[in-house]
Amino acid sequence: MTPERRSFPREVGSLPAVFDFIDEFFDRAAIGGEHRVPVHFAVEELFTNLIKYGGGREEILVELRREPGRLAVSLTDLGGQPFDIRSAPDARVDLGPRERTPGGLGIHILKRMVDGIDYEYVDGRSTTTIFKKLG
Amino acid sequence: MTPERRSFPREVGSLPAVFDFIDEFFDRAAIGGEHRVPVHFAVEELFTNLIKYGGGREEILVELRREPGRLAVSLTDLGGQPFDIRSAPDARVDLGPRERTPGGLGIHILKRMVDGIDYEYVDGRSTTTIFKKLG
Amino acid sequence: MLEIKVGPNDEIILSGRFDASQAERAETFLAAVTGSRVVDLAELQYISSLGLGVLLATQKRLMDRGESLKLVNVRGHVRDILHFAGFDRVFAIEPPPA
Amino acid sequence: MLEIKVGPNDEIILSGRFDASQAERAETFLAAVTGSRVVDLAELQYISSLGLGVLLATQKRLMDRGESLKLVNVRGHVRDILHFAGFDRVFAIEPPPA
Ligand SMILES: Nc1ncnc2c1ncn2[C@@H]1O[C@H](COP(=O)(O)OP(=O)(O)O)[C@@H](O)[C@H]1O
Ligand SMILES: Nc1ncnc2c1ncn2[C@@H]1O[C@H](COP(=O)(O)OP(=O)(O)O)[C@@H](O)[C@H]1O
Repeated sequence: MTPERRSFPREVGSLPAVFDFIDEFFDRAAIGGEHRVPVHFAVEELFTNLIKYGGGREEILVELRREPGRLAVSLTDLGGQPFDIRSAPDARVDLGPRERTPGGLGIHILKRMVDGIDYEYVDGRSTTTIFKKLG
Repeated sequence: MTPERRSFPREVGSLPAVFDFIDEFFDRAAIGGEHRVPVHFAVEELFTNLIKYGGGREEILVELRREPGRLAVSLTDLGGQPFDIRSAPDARVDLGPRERTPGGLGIHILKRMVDGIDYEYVDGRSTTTIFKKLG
Repeated sequence: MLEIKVGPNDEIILSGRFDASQAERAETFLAAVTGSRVVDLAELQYISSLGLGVLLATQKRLMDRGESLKLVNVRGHVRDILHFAGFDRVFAIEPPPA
Repeated sequence: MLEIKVGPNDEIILSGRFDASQAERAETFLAAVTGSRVVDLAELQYISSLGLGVLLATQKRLMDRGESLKLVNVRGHVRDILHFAGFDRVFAIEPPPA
Protein backbone atom coordinates (compact mmCIF):
# COMPACT_ATOMS: atom_id res chain seq x y z
CA MET A 1 0.00 0.00 0.00
CA THR A 2 1.38 3.37 -0.98
CA PRO A 3 0.58 6.21 1.44
CA GLU A 4 -2.50 8.28 0.75
CA ARG A 5 -2.45 12.04 1.08
CA ARG A 6 -5.27 14.54 0.77
CA SER A 7 -5.80 18.09 1.97
CA PHE A 8 -9.06 19.51 3.32
CA PRO A 9 -10.44 23.03 3.91
CA ARG A 10 -10.06 24.21 7.53
CA GLU A 11 -13.70 23.90 8.51
CA VAL A 12 -15.84 21.54 10.56
CA GLY A 13 -17.82 20.81 7.41
CA SER A 14 -14.77 18.95 6.04
CA LEU A 15 -15.09 16.20 8.64
CA PRO A 16 -17.44 13.91 6.70
CA ALA A 17 -15.01 13.95 3.77
CA VAL A 18 -12.08 13.30 6.11
CA PHE A 19 -13.90 10.30 7.61
CA ASP A 20 -14.71 8.99 4.14
CA PHE A 21 -11.06 9.33 3.16
CA ILE A 22 -10.06 7.26 6.22
CA ASP A 23 -12.74 4.64 5.63
CA GLU A 24 -11.73 4.14 2.00
CA PHE A 25 -8.13 3.62 3.06
CA PHE A 26 -9.27 1.13 5.71
CA ASP A 27 -11.14 -0.83 3.06
CA ARG A 28 -8.31 -0.84 0.55
CA ALA A 29 -5.68 -1.67 3.16
CA ALA A 30 -7.96 -4.28 4.77
CA ILE A 31 -7.59 -2.71 8.20
CA GLY A 32 -9.96 -4.11 10.82
CA GLY A 33 -13.13 -2.10 11.56
CA GLU A 34 -12.33 -2.08 15.30
CA HIS A 35 -9.69 0.60 14.63
CA ARG A 36 -12.06 2.97 12.88
CA VAL A 37 -13.51 4.78 15.91
CA PRO A 38 -10.16 5.42 17.64
CA VAL A 39 -8.70 6.79 14.41
CA HIS A 40 -11.76 8.92 13.67
CA PHE A 41 -11.63 10.26 17.22
CA ALA A 42 -7.94 11.18 17.05
CA VAL A 43 -8.22 12.75 13.61
CA GLU A 44 -11.36 14.76 14.45
CA GLU A 45 -9.62 16.02 17.57
CA LEU A 46 -6.43 17.07 15.80
CA PHE A 47 -8.33 18.52 12.84
CA THR A 48 -10.74 20.65 14.90
CA ASN A 49 -7.92 21.81 17.18
CA LEU A 50 -5.96 22.99 14.15
CA ILE A 51 -9.01 24.94 13.02
CA LYS A 52 -9.49 26.45 16.48
CA TYR A 53 -5.91 27.00 17.62
CA GLY A 54 -3.51 26.09 14.81
CA GLY A 55 -3.13 29.52 13.28
CA GLY A 56 -2.36 28.24 9.77
CA ARG A 57 -4.33 29.41 6.75
CA GLU A 58 -3.71 26.68 4.19
CA GLU A 59 -5.72 23.50 3.85
CA ILE A 60 -4.92 20.76 6.37
CA LEU A 61 -3.01 17.79 4.97
CA VAL A 62 -4.01 14.30 6.10
CA GLU A 63 -1.70 11.39 5.33
CA LEU A 64 -2.42 7.68 5.93
CA ARG A 65 0.37 5.08 5.90
CA ARG A 66 0.30 1.36 6.54
CA GLU A 67 3.61 0.52 8.22
CA PRO A 68 4.72 -2.91 9.44
CA GLY A 69 2.36 -3.87 12.24
CA ARG A 70 0.76 -0.46 12.49
CA LEU A 71 -1.19 2.34 10.89
CA ALA A 72 0.23 5.87 10.90
CA VAL A 73 -1.93 8.97 10.43
CA SER A 74 -0.36 12.41 10.11
CA LEU A 75 -1.99 15.83 10.11
CA THR A 76 0.13 18.66 8.79
CA ASP A 77 -0.54 22.36 9.18
CA LEU A 78 1.42 24.78 7.00
CA GLY A 79 2.46 28.08 8.53
CA GLY A 80 0.79 27.35 11.85
CA GLN A 81 2.34 27.59 15.28
CA PRO A 82 4.10 24.61 16.85
CA PHE A 83 2.07 22.57 19.35
CA ASP A 84 3.09 19.16 20.67
CA ILE A 85 0.06 17.42 22.18
CA ARG A 86 2.40 15.10 24.12
CA SER A 87 3.24 17.99 26.42
CA ALA A 88 -0.41 18.94 27.05
CA PRO A 89 -1.42 18.15 30.66
CA ASP A 90 -4.09 15.57 31.37
CA ALA A 91 -7.62 16.78 32.02
CA ARG A 92 -9.10 16.61 35.54
CA VAL A 93 -11.36 13.66 34.80
CA ASP A 94 -11.43 12.79 38.51
CA LEU A 95 -13.71 15.74 39.29
CA GLY A 96 -17.44 15.48 39.87
CA PRO A 97 -19.97 17.21 37.62
CA ARG A 98 -20.13 20.47 39.55
CA GLU A 99 -16.38 21.03 39.47
CA ARG A 100 -16.05 20.08 35.82
CA THR A 101 -15.49 22.77 33.24
CA PRO A 102 -16.27 22.13 29.60
CA GLY A 103 -13.44 21.47 27.16
CA GLY A 104 -9.98 20.02 27.55
CA LEU A 105 -11.14 16.42 27.14
CA GLY A 106 -10.10 15.88 23.53
CA ILE A 107 -6.34 15.43 23.79
CA HIS A 108 -6.70 13.59 27.10
CA ILE A 109 -8.88 10.91 25.50
CA LEU A 110 -6.95 10.85 22.22
CA LYS A 111 -3.79 9.82 24.11
CA ARG A 112 -5.65 6.82 25.54
CA MET A 113 -7.15 5.76 22.20
CA VAL A 114 -3.92 5.50 20.19
CA ASP A 115 -0.70 3.46 20.63
CA GLY A 116 1.82 6.18 19.94
CA ILE A 117 2.25 9.85 19.06
CA ASP A 118 4.99 11.69 17.16
CA TYR A 119 5.41 15.40 16.61
CA GLU A 120 7.61 17.38 14.23
CA TYR A 121 7.95 21.06 13.41
CA VAL A 122 10.14 21.70 10.34
CA ASP A 123 10.24 24.80 8.15
CA GLY A 124 6.89 26.08 9.42
CA ARG A 125 5.22 22.70 8.89
CA SER A 126 3.62 21.36 12.06
CA THR A 127 2.99 17.59 11.85
CA THR A 128 1.34 15.38 14.46
CA THR A 129 1.34 11.64 13.78
CA ILE A 130 -0.69 9.07 15.65
CA PHE A 131 -0.05 5.32 15.49
CA LYS A 132 -2.44 2.46 15.86
CA LYS A 133 -1.16 -1.13 16.27
CA LEU A 134 -2.73 -3.56 13.83
CA GLY A 135 -3.22 -7.33 13.86
CA MET B 1 -42.27 55.19 -6.80
CA THR B 2 -41.52 52.98 -9.75
CA PRO B 3 -42.31 49.29 -9.29
CA GLU B 4 -39.52 47.03 -8.03
CA ARG B 5 -38.91 43.64 -9.57
CA ARG B 6 -36.47 40.92 -8.55
CA SER B 7 -36.28 37.17 -9.11
CA PHE B 8 -35.14 34.61 -6.56
CA PRO B 9 -33.99 30.96 -6.72
CA ARG B 10 -36.77 28.46 -5.92
CA GLU B 11 -35.52 27.44 -2.48
CA VAL B 12 -36.49 28.13 1.12
CA GLY B 13 -33.05 29.66 1.60
CA SER B 14 -34.16 32.58 -0.62
CA LEU B 15 -36.66 33.78 1.97
CA PRO B 16 -34.34 36.09 3.96
CA ALA B 17 -33.42 37.89 0.71
CA VAL B 18 -37.09 38.12 -0.28
CA PHE B 19 -37.95 39.65 3.10
CA ASP B 20 -35.05 42.12 2.77
CA PHE B 21 -36.29 43.09 -0.68
CA ILE B 22 -39.75 43.81 0.75
CA ASP B 23 -38.37 45.72 3.74
CA GLU B 24 -36.22 47.94 1.56
CA PHE B 25 -39.24 48.79 -0.59
CA PHE B 26 -41.27 49.56 2.53
CA ASP B 27 -38.58 51.96 3.70
CA ARG B 28 -38.22 53.72 0.35
CA ALA B 29 -41.98 53.92 -0.23
CA ALA B 30 -42.56 54.97 3.41
CA ILE B 31 -45.10 52.21 3.95
CA GLY B 32 -46.15 51.72 7.57
CA GLY B 33 -44.44 48.95 9.54
CA GLU B 34 -47.83 47.49 10.55
CA HIS B 35 -48.17 46.06 7.03
CA ARG B 36 -44.88 44.19 7.11
CA VAL B 37 -46.01 40.98 8.82
CA PRO B 38 -49.12 40.45 6.66
CA VAL B 39 -47.09 41.00 3.49
CA HIS B 40 -44.26 38.74 4.68
CA PHE B 41 -46.80 36.08 5.57
CA ALA B 42 -48.54 36.21 2.20
CA VAL B 43 -45.31 36.25 0.22
CA GLU B 44 -43.71 33.41 2.21
CA GLU B 45 -46.85 31.36 1.67
CA LEU B 46 -47.02 31.96 -2.09
CA PHE B 47 -43.29 31.53 -2.51
CA THR B 48 -43.01 28.23 -0.61
CA ASN B 49 -46.12 26.87 -2.33
CA LEU B 50 -44.59 27.63 -5.72
CA ILE B 51 -41.49 25.69 -4.64
CA LYS B 52 -43.58 22.77 -3.38
CA TYR B 53 -46.39 22.64 -5.95
CA GLY B 54 -45.76 25.20 -8.69
CA GLY B 55 -43.96 22.97 -11.13
CA GLY B 56 -41.96 25.79 -12.75
CA ARG B 57 -38.18 25.61 -12.99
CA GLU B 58 -37.17 29.24 -13.46
CA GLU B 59 -36.52 31.68 -10.67
CA ILE B 60 -39.60 33.17 -9.02
CA LEU B 61 -40.29 36.80 -9.87
CA VAL B 62 -41.44 39.13 -7.08
CA GLU B 63 -42.83 42.54 -7.98
CA LEU B 64 -43.78 45.34 -5.58
CA ARG B 65 -45.96 48.27 -6.68
CA ARG B 66 -47.31 51.20 -4.75
CA GLU B 67 -50.71 51.99 -6.26
CA PRO B 68 -53.12 54.74 -5.13
CA GLY B 69 -54.21 53.78 -1.61
CA ARG B 70 -52.68 50.33 -1.71
CA LEU B 71 -49.64 48.13 -2.07
CA ALA B 72 -49.63 45.38 -4.70
CA VAL B 73 -47.28 42.39 -4.52
CA SER B 74 -47.11 39.89 -7.38
CA LEU B 75 -45.38 36.53 -7.55
CA THR B 76 -44.88 35.13 -11.03
CA ASP B 77 -43.92 31.58 -11.92
CA LEU B 78 -42.76 30.88 -15.46
CA GLY B 79 -43.74 27.59 -17.00
CA GLY B 80 -45.59 26.40 -13.94
CA GLN B 81 -49.11 25.07 -13.74
CA PRO B 82 -52.08 27.39 -13.17
CA PHE B 83 -53.35 27.61 -9.59
CA ASP B 84 -55.77 30.26 -8.34
CA ILE B 85 -55.66 30.42 -4.55
CA ARG B 86 -59.07 32.16 -4.55
CA SER B 87 -60.67 28.84 -5.44
CA ALA B 88 -58.87 26.89 -2.69
CA PRO B 89 -61.31 25.79 0.05
CA ASP B 90 -60.96 27.10 3.57
CA ALA B 91 -59.19 24.96 6.13
CA ARG B 92 -61.18 23.25 8.92
CA VAL B 93 -59.99 25.62 11.64
CA ASP B 94 -63.08 24.78 13.69
CA LEU B 95 -61.71 21.34 14.58
CA GLY B 96 -60.11 20.44 17.90
CA PRO B 97 -56.50 19.34 18.17
CA ARG B 98 -57.13 15.62 17.75
CA GLU B 99 -59.08 16.04 14.51
CA ARG B 100 -56.63 18.50 13.06
CA THR B 101 -54.27 17.38 10.33
CA PRO B 102 -51.10 19.31 9.61
CA GLY B 103 -50.93 21.58 6.59
CA GLY B 104 -53.54 23.49 4.65
CA LEU B 105 -53.42 26.55 6.91
CA GLY B 106 -51.31 28.81 4.74
CA ILE B 107 -53.75 29.96 2.07
CA HIS B 108 -56.59 30.07 4.61
CA ILE B 109 -54.72 32.58 6.76
CA LEU B 110 -53.26 34.48 3.82
CA LYS B 111 -56.79 35.32 2.61
CA ARG B 112 -57.56 36.88 5.97
CA MET B 113 -54.34 38.90 6.14
CA VAL B 114 -54.68 40.73 2.82
CA ASP B 115 -57.30 43.07 1.37
CA GLY B 116 -57.57 41.59 -2.10
CA ILE B 117 -56.25 38.87 -4.39
CA ASP B 118 -55.87 38.72 -8.19
CA TYR B 119 -54.82 35.84 -10.36
CA GLU B 120 -53.72 35.64 -13.98
CA TYR B 121 -52.40 32.87 -16.21
CA VAL B 122 -51.06 34.15 -19.53
CA ASP B 123 -48.66 32.42 -21.92
CA GLY B 124 -47.47 29.97 -19.26
CA ARG B 125 -46.89 32.76 -16.73
CA SER B 126 -48.79 32.18 -13.51
CA THR B 127 -49.15 35.39 -11.48
CA THR B 128 -50.79 35.82 -8.08
CA THR B 129 -51.15 39.38 -6.77
CA ILE B 130 -52.08 40.34 -3.23
CA PHE B 131 -53.21 43.83 -2.22
CA LYS B 132 -52.82 45.59 1.07
CA LYS B 133 -54.72 48.83 1.76
CA LEU B 134 -52.51 51.68 2.96
CA GLY B 135 -53.24 54.88 4.80
CA MET C 1 -33.64 34.36 12.96
CA LEU C 2 -35.64 32.53 15.61
CA GLU C 3 -34.20 32.52 19.10
CA ILE C 4 -35.15 29.55 21.27
CA LYS C 5 -34.50 29.83 24.99
CA VAL C 6 -35.71 28.26 28.22
CA GLY C 7 -36.70 30.71 30.97
CA PRO C 8 -36.34 30.49 34.75
CA ASN C 9 -39.64 28.65 35.15
CA ASP C 10 -38.89 26.25 32.29
CA GLU C 11 -41.07 28.29 29.98
CA ILE C 12 -40.04 28.03 26.35
CA ILE C 13 -39.27 31.48 24.96
CA LEU C 14 -39.56 31.93 21.21
CA SER C 15 -38.42 35.30 19.93
CA GLY C 16 -37.69 36.84 16.57
CA ARG C 17 -39.00 35.32 13.35
CA PHE C 18 -40.38 31.80 13.04
CA ASP C 19 -40.34 31.30 9.28
CA ALA C 20 -39.85 28.27 7.04
CA SER C 21 -36.07 28.54 7.27
CA GLN C 22 -36.24 28.12 11.08
CA ALA C 23 -38.85 25.39 11.29
CA GLU C 24 -36.39 22.48 11.33
CA ARG C 25 -34.44 23.89 14.29
CA ALA C 26 -37.63 24.51 16.25
CA GLU C 27 -38.80 20.99 15.41
CA THR C 28 -35.55 19.53 16.80
CA PHE C 29 -36.01 21.49 20.03
CA LEU C 30 -39.70 20.75 20.51
CA ALA C 31 -39.16 17.03 19.91
CA ALA C 32 -37.36 16.92 23.28
CA VAL C 33 -40.24 18.48 25.18
CA THR C 34 -42.12 16.27 27.63
CA GLY C 35 -44.64 17.46 30.18
CA SER C 36 -46.89 20.48 29.97
CA ARG C 37 -44.96 23.64 29.19
CA VAL C 38 -45.61 27.33 28.82
CA VAL C 39 -44.49 28.93 25.55
CA ASP C 40 -43.83 32.66 25.84
CA LEU C 41 -44.39 34.49 22.54
CA ALA C 42 -43.97 38.06 23.88
CA GLU C 43 -41.01 38.75 21.58
CA LEU C 44 -42.14 36.72 18.60
CA GLN C 45 -42.47 39.11 15.67
CA TYR C 46 -43.56 36.72 12.97
CA ILE C 47 -44.79 33.17 12.45
CA SER C 48 -45.51 31.50 9.12
CA SER C 49 -47.71 28.50 8.37
CA LEU C 50 -44.73 26.18 8.72
CA GLY C 51 -44.16 27.54 12.22
CA LEU C 52 -47.82 26.94 13.04
CA GLY C 53 -47.45 23.39 11.77
CA VAL C 54 -44.54 22.72 14.13
CA LEU C 55 -46.50 24.02 17.14
CA LEU C 56 -49.58 22.02 16.14
CA ALA C 57 -47.63 18.77 15.72
CA THR C 58 -46.07 19.22 19.17
CA GLN C 59 -49.44 19.92 20.74
CA LYS C 60 -50.96 16.80 19.19
CA ARG C 61 -48.07 14.66 20.43
CA LEU C 62 -48.33 16.06 23.97
CA MET C 63 -52.13 15.82 24.14
CA ASP C 64 -51.89 12.12 23.35
CA ARG C 65 -50.00 11.90 26.65
CA GLY C 66 -52.43 14.09 28.57
CA GLU C 67 -50.06 17.08 28.44
CA SER C 68 -50.07 20.33 26.50
CA LEU C 69 -48.39 23.56 25.53
CA LYS C 70 -49.92 26.80 26.75
CA LEU C 71 -49.15 29.93 24.71
CA VAL C 72 -48.73 33.15 26.71
CA ASN C 73 -48.08 36.80 25.94
CA VAL C 74 -49.62 36.30 22.52
CA ARG C 75 -50.03 39.68 20.86
CA GLY C 76 -50.03 41.73 17.70
CA HIS C 77 -49.84 40.06 14.35
CA VAL C 78 -48.94 36.71 15.90
CA ARG C 79 -52.20 36.82 17.82
CA ASP C 80 -54.13 37.49 14.59
CA ILE C 81 -52.37 34.65 12.80
CA LEU C 82 -53.05 32.15 15.59
CA HIS C 83 -56.65 33.31 15.65
CA PHE C 84 -57.15 32.87 11.89
CA ALA C 85 -55.58 29.41 12.27
CA GLY C 86 -58.24 28.50 14.83
CA PHE C 87 -55.58 27.81 17.42
CA ASP C 88 -57.91 29.04 20.19
CA ARG C 89 -59.43 25.55 19.94
CA VAL C 90 -56.09 23.79 20.06
CA PHE C 91 -54.11 25.69 22.71
CA ALA C 92 -54.81 27.61 25.88
CA ILE C 93 -53.84 31.08 24.68
CA GLU C 94 -53.22 34.07 26.94
CA PRO C 95 -52.65 37.67 25.91
CA PRO C 96 -50.07 39.74 27.81
CA PRO C 97 -51.14 40.99 31.26
CA ALA C 98 -53.14 44.24 30.92
CA MET D 1 -25.29 11.69 10.85
CA LEU D 2 -26.68 11.70 14.37
CA GLU D 3 -30.26 10.55 14.78
CA ILE D 4 -32.13 12.01 17.75
CA LYS D 5 -35.37 10.33 18.77
CA VAL D 6 -37.60 10.04 21.80
CA GLY D 7 -38.64 6.50 22.74
CA PRO D 8 -41.88 5.14 24.22
CA ASN D 9 -40.75 5.82 27.79
CA ASP D 10 -39.48 9.30 26.97
CA GLU D 11 -35.94 7.99 26.79
CA ILE D 12 -33.72 10.01 24.48
CA ILE D 13 -32.26 7.76 21.79
CA LEU D 14 -29.03 8.91 20.18
CA SER D 15 -27.89 6.78 17.28
CA GLY D 16 -25.29 7.05 14.56
CA ARG D 17 -22.35 9.44 14.83
CA PHE D 18 -22.16 12.31 17.30
CA ASP D 19 -19.33 14.36 15.83
CA ALA D 20 -18.53 18.08 15.74
CA SER D 21 -20.80 18.65 12.76
CA GLN D 22 -23.81 17.35 14.76
CA ALA D 23 -23.12 19.02 18.09
CA GLU D 24 -25.21 22.12 17.40
CA ARG D 25 -28.31 20.11 16.54
CA ALA D 26 -27.92 17.96 19.65
CA GLU D 27 -27.42 21.11 21.72
CA THR D 28 -30.68 22.56 20.39
CA PHE D 29 -32.53 19.37 21.33
CA LEU D 30 -31.00 18.93 24.77
CA ALA D 31 -31.69 22.56 25.67
CA ALA D 32 -35.40 21.65 25.78
CA VAL D 33 -34.91 18.80 28.24
CA THR D 34 -36.29 19.23 31.72
CA GLY D 35 -36.59 16.52 34.34
CA SER D 36 -34.47 13.44 34.73
CA ARG D 37 -34.20 11.47 31.51
CA VAL D 38 -32.68 8.25 30.27
CA VAL D 39 -30.36 8.51 27.26
CA ASP D 40 -30.10 5.29 25.26
CA LEU D 41 -26.75 4.95 23.48
CA ALA D 42 -27.22 1.38 22.20
CA GLU D 43 -26.93 2.46 18.58
CA LEU D 44 -24.41 5.24 19.01
CA GLN D 45 -21.35 4.29 16.96
CA TYR D 46 -19.16 7.30 17.66
CA ILE D 47 -18.87 10.31 19.92
CA SER D 48 -16.21 13.02 19.74
CA SER D 49 -15.06 15.43 22.44
CA LEU D 50 -17.58 18.01 21.25
CA GLY D 51 -20.34 15.47 21.75
CA LEU D 52 -19.06 14.78 25.26
CA GLY D 53 -19.10 18.51 25.93
CA VAL D 54 -22.75 18.79 24.96
CA LEU D 55 -23.72 15.89 27.27
CA LEU D 56 -21.65 17.33 30.13
CA ALA D 57 -23.17 20.82 29.80
CA THR D 58 -26.68 19.33 29.88
CA GLN D 59 -25.85 17.24 32.93
CA LYS D 60 -24.48 20.27 34.79
CA ARG D 61 -27.60 22.29 33.97
CA LEU D 62 -29.93 19.51 35.12
CA MET D 63 -27.98 18.75 38.30
CA ASP D 64 -28.34 22.39 39.35
CA ARG D 65 -32.07 21.60 39.38
CA GLY D 66 -31.69 18.29 41.21
CA GLU D 67 -32.25 16.31 38.02
CA SER D 68 -29.95 14.30 35.79
CA LEU D 69 -29.39 12.28 32.64
CA LYS D 70 -28.74 8.57 32.99
CA LEU D 71 -26.83 6.89 30.16
CA VAL D 72 -27.91 3.34 29.32
CA ASN D 73 -26.83 0.61 26.89
CA VAL D 74 -23.37 2.14 26.81
CA ARG D 75 -21.04 -0.20 24.95
CA GLY D 76 -18.07 -0.65 22.68
CA HIS D 77 -15.92 2.31 21.78
CA VAL D 78 -18.42 4.78 23.18
CA ARG D 79 -18.06 3.06 26.55
CA ASP D 80 -14.27 3.42 26.38
CA ILE D 81 -14.50 7.08 25.41
CA LEU D 82 -16.89 7.91 28.25
CA HIS D 83 -14.64 6.01 30.62
CA PHE D 84 -11.50 7.89 29.54
CA ALA D 85 -13.47 11.11 29.97
CA GLY D 86 -14.19 10.20 33.59
CA PHE D 87 -17.92 10.32 32.93
CA ASP D 88 -18.50 7.52 35.45
CA ARG D 89 -18.26 10.30 38.05
CA VAL D 90 -20.65 12.57 36.21
CA PHE D 91 -23.42 10.26 35.01
CA ALA D 92 -25.09 7.08 36.13
CA ILE D 93 -23.90 4.78 33.33
CA GLU D 94 -25.34 1.36 32.55
CA PRO D 95 -24.01 -1.22 30.09
CA PRO D 96 -26.51 -3.20 28.02
CA PRO D 97 -28.34 -6.03 29.83
CA ALA D 98 -26.19 -9.19 29.86
N1 LIG E 1 -3.08 22.85 17.41
C1 LIG E 1 -3.01 23.51 18.59
N2 LIG E 1 -2.29 24.65 18.68
C2 LIG E 1 -2.23 25.32 19.83
N3 LIG E 1 -2.85 24.95 20.97
C3 LIG E 1 -3.59 23.84 20.95
C4 LIG E 1 -3.71 23.06 19.77
N4 LIG E 1 -4.51 21.99 20.06
C5 LIG E 1 -4.86 22.11 21.34
N5 LIG E 1 -4.32 23.21 21.91
C6 LIG E 1 -4.46 23.65 23.32
O1 LIG E 1 -4.73 22.50 24.13
C7 LIG E 1 -5.92 22.67 24.89
C8 LIG E 1 -6.66 21.34 25.07
O2 LIG E 1 -7.19 20.90 23.84
P1 LIG E 1 -8.41 19.87 23.78
O3 LIG E 1 -8.06 18.71 24.67
O4 LIG E 1 -8.69 19.57 22.37
O5 LIG E 1 -9.63 20.60 24.48
P2 LIG E 1 -10.46 21.91 24.05
O6 LIG E 1 -10.14 22.23 22.63
O7 LIG E 1 -11.88 21.50 24.24
O8 LIG E 1 -10.01 22.97 25.03
C9 LIG E 1 -6.72 23.69 24.12
O9 LIG E 1 -7.59 24.40 24.97
C10 LIG E 1 -5.63 24.58 23.52
O10 LIG E 1 -5.24 25.56 24.46
N1 LIG F 1 -48.82 27.00 -6.48
C1 LIG F 1 -49.60 25.93 -6.30
N2 LIG F 1 -49.82 25.06 -7.31
C2 LIG F 1 -50.59 23.98 -7.15
N3 LIG F 1 -51.22 23.67 -5.99
C3 LIG F 1 -51.05 24.49 -4.94
C4 LIG F 1 -50.24 25.66 -5.03
N4 LIG F 1 -50.28 26.27 -3.82
C5 LIG F 1 -51.07 25.54 -3.03
N5 LIG F 1 -51.53 24.45 -3.68
C6 LIG F 1 -52.47 23.44 -3.13
O1 LIG F 1 -53.23 24.02 -2.09
C7 LIG F 1 -53.12 23.27 -0.87
C8 LIG F 1 -53.16 24.17 0.35
O2 LIG F 1 -51.97 24.96 0.44
P1 LIG F 1 -51.51 25.60 1.80
O3 LIG F 1 -52.67 26.31 2.41
O4 LIG F 1 -50.29 26.39 1.55
O5 LIG F 1 -51.18 24.37 2.76
P2 LIG F 1 -50.06 23.23 2.66
O6 LIG F 1 -49.05 23.63 1.66
O7 LIG F 1 -49.51 23.19 4.06
O8 LIG F 1 -50.84 21.99 2.30
C9 LIG F 1 -51.82 22.50 -1.01
O9 LIG F 1 -51.82 21.32 -0.25
C10 LIG F 1 -51.75 22.25 -2.52
O10 LIG F 1 -52.48 21.07 -2.84
